[in-house]
Amino acid sequence: MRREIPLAICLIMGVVMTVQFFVPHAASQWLFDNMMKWLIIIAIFALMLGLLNLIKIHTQKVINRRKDWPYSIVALVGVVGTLITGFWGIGADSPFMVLYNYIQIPMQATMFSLLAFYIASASFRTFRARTFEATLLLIAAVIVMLGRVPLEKYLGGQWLPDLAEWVLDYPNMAAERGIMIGVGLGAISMALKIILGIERSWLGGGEKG
Amino acid sequence: MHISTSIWVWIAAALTLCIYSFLYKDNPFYKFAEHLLVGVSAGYLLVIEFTNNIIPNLFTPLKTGFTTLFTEGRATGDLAAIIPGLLGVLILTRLLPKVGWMSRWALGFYFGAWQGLIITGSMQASILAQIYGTFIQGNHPVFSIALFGDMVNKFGWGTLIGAISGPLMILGVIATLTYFFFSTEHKGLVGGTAKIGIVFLMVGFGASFGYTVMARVSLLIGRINFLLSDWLGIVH
Amino acid sequence: MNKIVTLLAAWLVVGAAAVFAADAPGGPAVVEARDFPNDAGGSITVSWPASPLETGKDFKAYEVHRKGPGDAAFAKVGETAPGELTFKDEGLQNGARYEYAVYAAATGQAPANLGSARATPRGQWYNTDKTNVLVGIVFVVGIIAFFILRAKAGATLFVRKIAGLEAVDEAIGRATEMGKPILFVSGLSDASDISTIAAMTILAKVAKKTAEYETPLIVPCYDPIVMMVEKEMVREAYTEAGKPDAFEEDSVFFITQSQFGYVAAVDGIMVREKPATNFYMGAFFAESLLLAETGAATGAIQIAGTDRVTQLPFFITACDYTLMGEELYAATAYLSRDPLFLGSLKGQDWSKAAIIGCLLIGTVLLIISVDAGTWIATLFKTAAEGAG
Amino acid sequence: MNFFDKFLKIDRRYIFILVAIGVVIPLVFPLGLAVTVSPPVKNVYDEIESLKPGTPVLVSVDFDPSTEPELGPMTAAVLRHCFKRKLPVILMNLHPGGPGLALAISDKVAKETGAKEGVDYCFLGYKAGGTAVILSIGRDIRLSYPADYYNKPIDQIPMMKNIRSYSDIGLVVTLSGSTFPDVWVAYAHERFGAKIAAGVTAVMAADYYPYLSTGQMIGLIGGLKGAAEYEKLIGVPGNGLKGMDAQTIIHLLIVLLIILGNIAFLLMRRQQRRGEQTRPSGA
Repeated sequence: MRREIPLAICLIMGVVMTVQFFVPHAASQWLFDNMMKWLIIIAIFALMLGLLNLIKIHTQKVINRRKDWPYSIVALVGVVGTLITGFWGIGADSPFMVLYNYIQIPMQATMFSLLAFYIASASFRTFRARTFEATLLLIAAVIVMLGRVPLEKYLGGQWLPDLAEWVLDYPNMAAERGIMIGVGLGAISMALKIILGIERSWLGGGEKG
Repeated sequence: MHISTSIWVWIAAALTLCIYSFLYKDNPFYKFAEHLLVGVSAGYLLVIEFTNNIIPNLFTPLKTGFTTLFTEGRATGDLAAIIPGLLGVLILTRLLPKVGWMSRWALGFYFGAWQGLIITGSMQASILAQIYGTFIQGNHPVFSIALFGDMVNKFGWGTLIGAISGPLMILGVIATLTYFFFSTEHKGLVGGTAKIGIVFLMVGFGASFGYTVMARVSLLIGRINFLLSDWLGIVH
Repeated sequence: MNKIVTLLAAWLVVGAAAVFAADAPGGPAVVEARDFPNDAGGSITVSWPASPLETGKDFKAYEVHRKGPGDAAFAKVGETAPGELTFKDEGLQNGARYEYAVYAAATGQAPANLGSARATPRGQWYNTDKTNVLVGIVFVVGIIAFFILRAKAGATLFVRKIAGLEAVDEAIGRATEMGKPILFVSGLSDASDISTIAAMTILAKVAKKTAEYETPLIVPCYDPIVMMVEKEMVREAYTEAGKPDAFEEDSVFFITQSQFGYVAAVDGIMVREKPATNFYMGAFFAESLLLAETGAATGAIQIAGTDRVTQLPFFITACDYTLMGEELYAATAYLSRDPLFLGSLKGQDWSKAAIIGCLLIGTVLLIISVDAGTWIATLFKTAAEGAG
Repeated sequence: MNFFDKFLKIDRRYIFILVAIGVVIPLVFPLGLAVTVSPPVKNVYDEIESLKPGTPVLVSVDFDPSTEPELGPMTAAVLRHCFKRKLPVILMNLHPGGPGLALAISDKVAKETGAKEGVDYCFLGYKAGGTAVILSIGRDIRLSYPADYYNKPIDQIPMMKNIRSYSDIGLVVTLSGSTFPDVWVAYAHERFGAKIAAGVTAVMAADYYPYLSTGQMIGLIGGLKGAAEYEKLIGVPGNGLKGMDAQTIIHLLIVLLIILGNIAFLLMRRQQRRGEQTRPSGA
């Protein structure tokens, strides 16, 4: 009961959604459109669990005065405050959107922009001509970097941007396609094993039994 | 332009600097910003999902569905919203240790449906489309004998590249695929081809790395512009 | 196998016939109206022969008029430019009969009637545009199933060395010696993403080892469903290892589903807890380098695995070991050596061999004739719309 | 630890400082590094130069904040050029995320150039429908836009008096981070013969080159680099040139770091090898 029923549901849904793909009929479209909504709804219920987990962990930190507990208060105020302002209203000028625009967006964008620093430090630290392969990687990276900025005047014309574009369009694209085809096969194989109940770790148990 | 007088711009600027302080080292300012961001973003998402999905796709159809059922005695498609509603409740059983296993029914539905979508989607987008793209680029075959003829007749960089790029693309895809053979030892023909595959992979990774720098620097420019112009008003 | 060959042959013949039959230039001989194929119904395509008026200076447009059930007279539903000899009429009622009349309109002249035709829109039960997807799935699934069955029957199967997975034991051992925790990030996508599932299966194996050694494990989650599943999985691993008491409920926890909020927190965990080993498995996006560079700065051994082509370069450069693309999916088979999984891996390899075969055939055909090569390529062309 | 070893293990925070300086300096003091103008950008400029003063230009801001860093600067540059040439500008959006950006950019450029709302430019706002909106402008712009963004009837806007369809418009400029340029070409150009120029992100630019060779587009501005080129053509440095300065510096900085790192690495390896050779065997 505890394992067989979920496995059976999984099998049925997997087959149904595979077949659905090939059926253009209105009934099939109805199923597809609704399925997309349903899957999101299931995920949102899980999100509530996630939020409860977040709140629980930080509350425990505060109660037990664990290391860095004052910051847990910040997280709790953040989550509860956003929820309260959110159920108040989410119009364009609502407190909720102000929080979003002036707290969440700037911090997210700043985290994202840290990449400019990290991409520089990673290039310095790791692009070393240790082996033949590493050297290829390094040279391709340097060519494309130089080809992307306007240096035609200093580096003798258009050849560098052209070369950079060619490297991106051919060798790079070939490698990407090769990876993607392999990934597609791996994904189909994994999905098949899940539908057939061979891979059942999503049940939460070990892989067998 | 002058320094900003908006309290919110000041808050945004202060939080921006808090995050940047992590570049020096972990510190209380970063910890504060980090925890605030986690809390606010988690709450934001639930609110948005609730208003954009739960209300229109669960509550509203349930309400109209049951209203028509009870007032007109007619079952409509809206009642199908019972399905995700029940599955959602099953997910919540995880909170109760005794019946927590029932959440697996909902998970079976969720994982099963996605596997069906993944099988068809992967075949279409990751396999067939990539094979097609290997042969046809921008509505033209990637290579032809005619291009080699051009190369012989008017030898030069342009015609050489034009002729060899296509075959190189096909070779690259085949060699990369060969690298991913798992059930044979990489020796002999397979081993040699796989080595060529590694060459393509490394050139591809390097190129892709170099290509991304510009987008990342753009983000930094965006943030610095915010600090210098919106907040401090130094530049305009 | 014979069936597959027959199916493939049939598919090639049908495909060839379709390619050569389609697109006769200049439109049909008379006005035609047909149900639009491969849809849920509700639309009809009207096509007509080119009018001699079209080349004239005064030509305005082709006009399509329609009379549906209950309509007293024809009414104009659309017009097309010169040379455009088809029109798709949408929003119709399935099963109802519609009549169409086409006119060529030119200034200063009465519109010339080109003729009329009738049709009834219907929904279809099979989309013929997706036959290549069907054949592909039948083929790949067939091969994989075949090798799984063979493995079940006891065939021995070989798997080549994968460096990133060889290192898993060593990495866990190192953490144990140092008395430091292991961090496992299972990607920034949700459970609908197959790479996330691959990551979860790897976590199951890693958790079993950390349970044996009683090495602390930190699993911050981006997706709540993933958290639900992984919590059970890790608990189970500890029970199986005979150490259910060593399992800490809070070692698997949810952070936030915001990309950079999540990364901010995980970066914080890295610099504060200083894990000896970081695993990054699953789907990653722009944040990959934010994780990997921070991890490298803390001196952790880093093992990454992703199927996201755009993020592989960052893991390859900043991590000690990286599982590339399909290697991520091979990990479960590799770590468990379960014959069924190894069998499916063998099936994937044969599928790859078949695809390489297709690429070679296509190349040969392209050399012989551009038309033949292009034709074989179009067999792999997929309908523009996404799933569904 | 010798010098090379120390250099190779340099604290990464020094690199962070270099990156920060490399971005801040050009933003505060534009360096004006040489930018070579590419033909597709020059074509857009030439087309606008060739329009008679008073010929309206339709500028469709079809992007949202996610691509603003790349597309914002070129939008500003094109507007500036039109205002300078006294070409009335009709601003509109096919992307729902566009109106706020279009307003902010046009306000700023208008303030700097002295252009007046309603006389030198007007803002029609967002209309849903994409293709349908483009087609309707082929008949009469009033079909989709009976009134402007502020709900003022079109006929009461002085500059709109004689503008009905594409035949009254000298050029359509679409700025987009998605596939709107395709739709503009397919309908406004193919059906109604409108001249189309597009501004797109750097990644997308290559996809649109075919339209240039067939003449379906008269020109193309790609990414921040394209914006920088356009700013150079009109002689007013803006965020494009400044941004491109910063980009060039960071790219060169990274390449330099890689080269220095490798020189140090190779020299160190050579030293180590020599050390191994001179050491007595068995040690």
